[in-house]
Amino acid sequence: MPIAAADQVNMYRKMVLIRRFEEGVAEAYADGFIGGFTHLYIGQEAVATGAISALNHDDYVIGTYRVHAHALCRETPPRALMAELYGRSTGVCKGKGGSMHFFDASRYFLGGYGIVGGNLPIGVGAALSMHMQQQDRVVMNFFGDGASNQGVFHEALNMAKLWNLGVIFVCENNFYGIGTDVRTSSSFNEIHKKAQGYGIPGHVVNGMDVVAVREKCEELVKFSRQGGGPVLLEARCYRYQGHSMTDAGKYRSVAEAELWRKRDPIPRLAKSMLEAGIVDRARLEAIQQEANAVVEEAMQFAEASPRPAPEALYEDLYVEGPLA
Amino acid sequence: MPIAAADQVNMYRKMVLIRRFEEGVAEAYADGFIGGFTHLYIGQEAVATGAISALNHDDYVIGTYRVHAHALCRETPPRALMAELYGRSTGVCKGKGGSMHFFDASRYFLGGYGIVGGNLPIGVGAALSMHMQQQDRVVMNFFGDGASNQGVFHEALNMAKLWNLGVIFVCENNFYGIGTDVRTSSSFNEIHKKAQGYGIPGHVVNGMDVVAVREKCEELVKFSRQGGGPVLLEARCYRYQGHSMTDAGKYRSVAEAELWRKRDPIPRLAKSMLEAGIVDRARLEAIQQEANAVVEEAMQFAEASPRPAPEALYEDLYVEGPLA
Amino acid sequence: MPEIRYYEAVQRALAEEMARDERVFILGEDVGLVGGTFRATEGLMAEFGARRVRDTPIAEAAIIGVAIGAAMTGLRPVAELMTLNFGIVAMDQIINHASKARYMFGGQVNLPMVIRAPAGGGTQKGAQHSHSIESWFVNAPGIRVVLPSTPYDLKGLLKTAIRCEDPVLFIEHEMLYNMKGEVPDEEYLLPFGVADIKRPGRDVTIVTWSRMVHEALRAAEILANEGIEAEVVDVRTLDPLDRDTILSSVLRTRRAVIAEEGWRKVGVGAEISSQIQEALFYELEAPVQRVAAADVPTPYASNLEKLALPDAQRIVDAVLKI
Amino acid sequence: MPEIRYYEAVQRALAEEMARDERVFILGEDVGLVGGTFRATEGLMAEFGARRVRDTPIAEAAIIGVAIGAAMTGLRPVAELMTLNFGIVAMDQIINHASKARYMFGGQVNLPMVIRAPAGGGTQKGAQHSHSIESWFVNAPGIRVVLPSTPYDLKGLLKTAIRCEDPVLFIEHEMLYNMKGEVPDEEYLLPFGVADIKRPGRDVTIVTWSRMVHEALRAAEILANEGIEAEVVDVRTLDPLDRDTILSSVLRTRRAVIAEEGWRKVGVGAEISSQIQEALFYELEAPVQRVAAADVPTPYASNLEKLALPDAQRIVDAVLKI
Ligand SMILES: Cc1ncc(C[n+]2csc(CCOP(=O)(O)OP(=O)(O)O)c2C)c(N)n1
Ligand SMILES: Cc1ncc(C[n+]2csc(CCOP(=O)(O)OP(=O)(O)O)c2C)c(N)n1
Ligand SMILES: [Mg+2]
Ligand SMILES: [Mg+2]
Repeated sequence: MPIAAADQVNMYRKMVLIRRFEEGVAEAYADGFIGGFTHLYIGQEAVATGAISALNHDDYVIGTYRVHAHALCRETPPRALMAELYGRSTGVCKGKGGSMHFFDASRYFLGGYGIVGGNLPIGVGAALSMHMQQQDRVVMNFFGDGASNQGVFHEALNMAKLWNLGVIFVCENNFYGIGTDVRTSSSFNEIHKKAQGYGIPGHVVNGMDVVAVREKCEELVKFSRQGGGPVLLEARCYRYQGHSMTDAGKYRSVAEAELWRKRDPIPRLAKSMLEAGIVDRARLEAIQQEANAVVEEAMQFAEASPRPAPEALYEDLYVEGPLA
Repeated sequence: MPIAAADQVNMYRKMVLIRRFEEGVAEAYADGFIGGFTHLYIGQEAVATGAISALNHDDYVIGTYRVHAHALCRETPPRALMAELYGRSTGVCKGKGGSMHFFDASRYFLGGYGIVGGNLPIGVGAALSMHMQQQDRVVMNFFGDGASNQGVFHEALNMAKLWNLGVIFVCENNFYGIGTDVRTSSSFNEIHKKAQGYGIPGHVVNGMDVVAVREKCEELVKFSRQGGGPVLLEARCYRYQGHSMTDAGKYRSVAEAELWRKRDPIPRLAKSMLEAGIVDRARLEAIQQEANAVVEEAMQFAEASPRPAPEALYEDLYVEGPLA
Repeated sequence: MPEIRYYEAVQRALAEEMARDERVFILGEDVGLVGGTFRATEGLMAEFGARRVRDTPIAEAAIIGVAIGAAMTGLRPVAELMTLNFGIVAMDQIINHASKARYMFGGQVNLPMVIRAPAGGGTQKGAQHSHSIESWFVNAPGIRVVLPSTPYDLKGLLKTAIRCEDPVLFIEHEMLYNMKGEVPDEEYLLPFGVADIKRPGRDVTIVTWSRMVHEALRAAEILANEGIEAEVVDVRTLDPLDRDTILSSVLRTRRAVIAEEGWRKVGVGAEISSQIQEALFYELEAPVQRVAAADVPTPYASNLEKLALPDAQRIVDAVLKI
Repeated sequence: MPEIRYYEAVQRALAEEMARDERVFILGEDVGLVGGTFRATEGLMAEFGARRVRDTPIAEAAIIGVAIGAAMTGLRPVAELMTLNFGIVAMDQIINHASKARYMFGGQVNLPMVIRAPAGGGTQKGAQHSHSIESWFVNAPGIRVVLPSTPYDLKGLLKTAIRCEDPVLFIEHEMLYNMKGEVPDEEYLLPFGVADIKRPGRDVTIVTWSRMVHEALRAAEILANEGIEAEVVDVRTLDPLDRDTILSSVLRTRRAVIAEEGWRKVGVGAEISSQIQEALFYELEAPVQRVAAADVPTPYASNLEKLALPDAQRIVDAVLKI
């Protein structure tokens, strides 16, 4: 069924926040507040926003090293995420994880993982856990086009289907694994069709259209939640920036990038909401201002936050207390 | 085209030799001459025999830990294989490999590997090597039904297709991975169909009919050799014995085993050759006697052979001589 | 006390913990219908059902990954690697995921999971199937490493492992499964990080674990005949390591030999030797000796394998050197 | 002598060897079009074509397996792991296949293959991307392990690695890629198993490799100001290890410190420390010290990462202890 006006506005707000957040991250990275590998989601906002908004708050989400958006969609406070990126003790992982390793137990976000494909079987395990505990909570398991060539992708899909688990595999197909075009990495590059080899229904959606993603995901989540087993959704999208802050992305043509920018999910939704009379320009502007303010505040909070205390170095490795 | 009479006789001779060789191995194992993990091929003879006989002598063969038959099909002297199993210096690998690790460089047999799926990318590498050296020699890459669930299977098929390499993936589908029925291990248990997910042609053949296997493989080898790229053949067969010498195989019903024994590839070929007047009973009997004698001699040779000298412990690890 | 076999101790520990805690479940290759290649899970599927004793495909990376996900979300998986050799295929999930999750996520999540893995050589299983690679897992922080040498230790330590909130690699030696030993019927747990002095002695300390404990005890017998009283310290867990018991023993004997089945080069023995010498350099009467496997892949031929792996005689020789 | 950067030394060595030997080829993720994440293969696809500089899918196990098969059948692959962290996914192919093939097949086949792998921490890459795990590969026999610390060493050792008939794990430190150093235009090769004394000294021996060589040299500077002359021994290859140079240096200085970036527990430092003490127990004036990373996953926060990783000051402190 169609997406309610209020939900559309919320998705718009979320996408604007993600974009602004990532822009803030880029600035802070340039200013040396953020280090390491930092992967931006700009251009792909519609995928995480549309997909995760189709879940219940206690369904699980698990992703890759490109997970700023996913944590924001799970409602982790932007300041806790920005502080994590700044490596501060107020960060969502106390500054120990960094950009690639967000995690928010209280919001059922099972984390970001830096090893391509590494999160896939872990997400399947969470689904097995729900199944064994007779709960109908599903797991949304994100991965990239390049990840579909990893062996563990094959193993995870096979097990999810074998045990008929509630996993929604969402492929963020931005057509590149760093500089490698999906056509040169995958013998079979229509990724949704790879699901067939496991007897898993495969779907494809325009990942630049948040409403389409949301509608498709509501359908798939319902299917999985009701015992239909795993499904795979290929969301076709594009990352505007390089693979990470240290990648200029020269391997992609300007023409290609231009083409995709024309399909930008944010103006697209703005336009349709305006036409439908759901919002007016002032409202959109207010949403942008709100996002700017939130991110601004998050950056100030992060910068003002203390670095982890030296003692933290040896904390959190093992659970304390007697073992027997 | 139909298989020439002489070739049929040769295949019959090979299958009888394999069967007798494996029976000899079982006896020697019981007598304590052979140790470790030893996997017999009894019941599956038609697969290796039919498939490998479709190759040129300088095509490559690579397999799993169940490779006695494959080495015999490559014409490695039975005595060198038996001596390897006895752990003697006259063994094909000087006694260092054992049952799971036969290897015969001089006969383009790239070895047996004990890690399920481990041989698959190595076989693909050999095919890449032939491709880069502009040779039309193909690689026959054997694996089991259970192996098709390993991640590296997925990676190997993808790369073979991506680079359009001459690999014939032969799945020896005996329906069990040790005690695990293929239906409980594979969400998609028609293994030849798994090839589709990579754009690789998948075929299936009755692995109990050596002539059928041979015909199908001649077709597939021709296809790959002429640049058609990788192909996958699922040969359905059955192992009569337990998974290894230490497995009683209780997980399979007597009825199931009986059913398959009725399809035994050796009497089947005997019958058709007799009917076609290719051989008479005396000839068949002579072939059996010949196999018995060869295996008997191999066992005597092995038992009489010396164990590796103590110095051998540190030999063969690294290539000797100056490195620069 | 009644005697049971090492593999039966595994069965009992698993059965007791599964009966005690609904959240405990088993997954692995042939753990259900077959009951485990070494009979360690025999009868459990019949007792607890296929829901809690899950046969899996041959996909170790996914087996471990699935266990991680289940452990993060309220269950207590006991994943069996058919043997540790196949855990190498899952190395990334074990070391880069299970061992790191709690720390890199700032302590937000516990991973109460056990990875059971038969391991070791000695029966001609050849180069790819004879690993004793505990050193890799001890090197990487974040996972407990346990190597019981007797049915008694196994049962008590496995129960502790299942109740542990951290990931535990529980390595069982393939040659010990049929060994018999006394195990009380009453429940008991054994703590991690507490070594067991399997034989007291005043002249030299032999630090060891897993199957080598028995070779060390044999060596001690031989040495006793020559009037040398060797103390055999079975550390039982390598992470945590009972440094105090090791050091206080060596402080008494002033001589130490470390015996392990794994390769010598960068084996755990190197670590223990270094720790002893760093702490007791001025008290030692002689350099700490290491007895370990030859630095070659394990050969198949029985005579070569015997040469490759350490044994009682080699331990005796090392002791006599100092 | 002209100066070039560490990553340029990789390019040059590869280009020279590919020009010299048709059988040498490169495969890996983004090695072609992109020219390598660290620019190490830049320009090579343009020079040698896509046939010999092959971009692969993200499938490390297959990358290594394919290299093995190619090496067995007449080619000399140089496989790049985008970083060593991802080699953990391929651990089985590296350790249980590449390292074992020649031995278990009775010497019938050589594996002339090189696995190039950027590694190490120090730039906030976090827990999963900061590994220095050379210890695992040194533990397992059958693969050479090389860790160059300068552009000069890198070029000479990489050329040797490519000509080597055995598998070689060639670990390049990510923080060194932009380092400049003198490299002659004329061709030269450097032998494996020959340490380089980067700074002579009579008071203490610092044994080290890769990035830590530079921290050790900095430490030596600081110590010099206090009148302590430290000898910095860059072993350059851990398999083979130049035991003679290490021992003869320590025999002169009678004091030794081992500095490595990897975790302390069961690090390579433990092995070298044990070897020194076994050989020179009676000559040593003090216990051998180890300087290594804290035994925790590498934290992201810059201040914690700095605490976790060893540096010049920590080396100085260790030296002053003895
Ligand atoms: C196993 C592994 N190999 C290589 C890498 C290095 N790497 C990080 S991201 C990436 C590309 C992944 O592409 P894709 O799956 O399409 O995700 P995207 O970055 O496009 O979102 C690579 C190769 C890694 N992190 N893990
Ligand atoms: C990676 C790995 N996991 C587990 C094993 C243990 N194992 C040896 S053979 C086998 C079953 C393989 O079944 P299949 O591929 O069907 O081959 P088959 O034995 O039936 O010929 C298993 C699980 C192994 N050798 N390697
Ligand atoms: Mg991508
Ligand atoms: Mg099978």
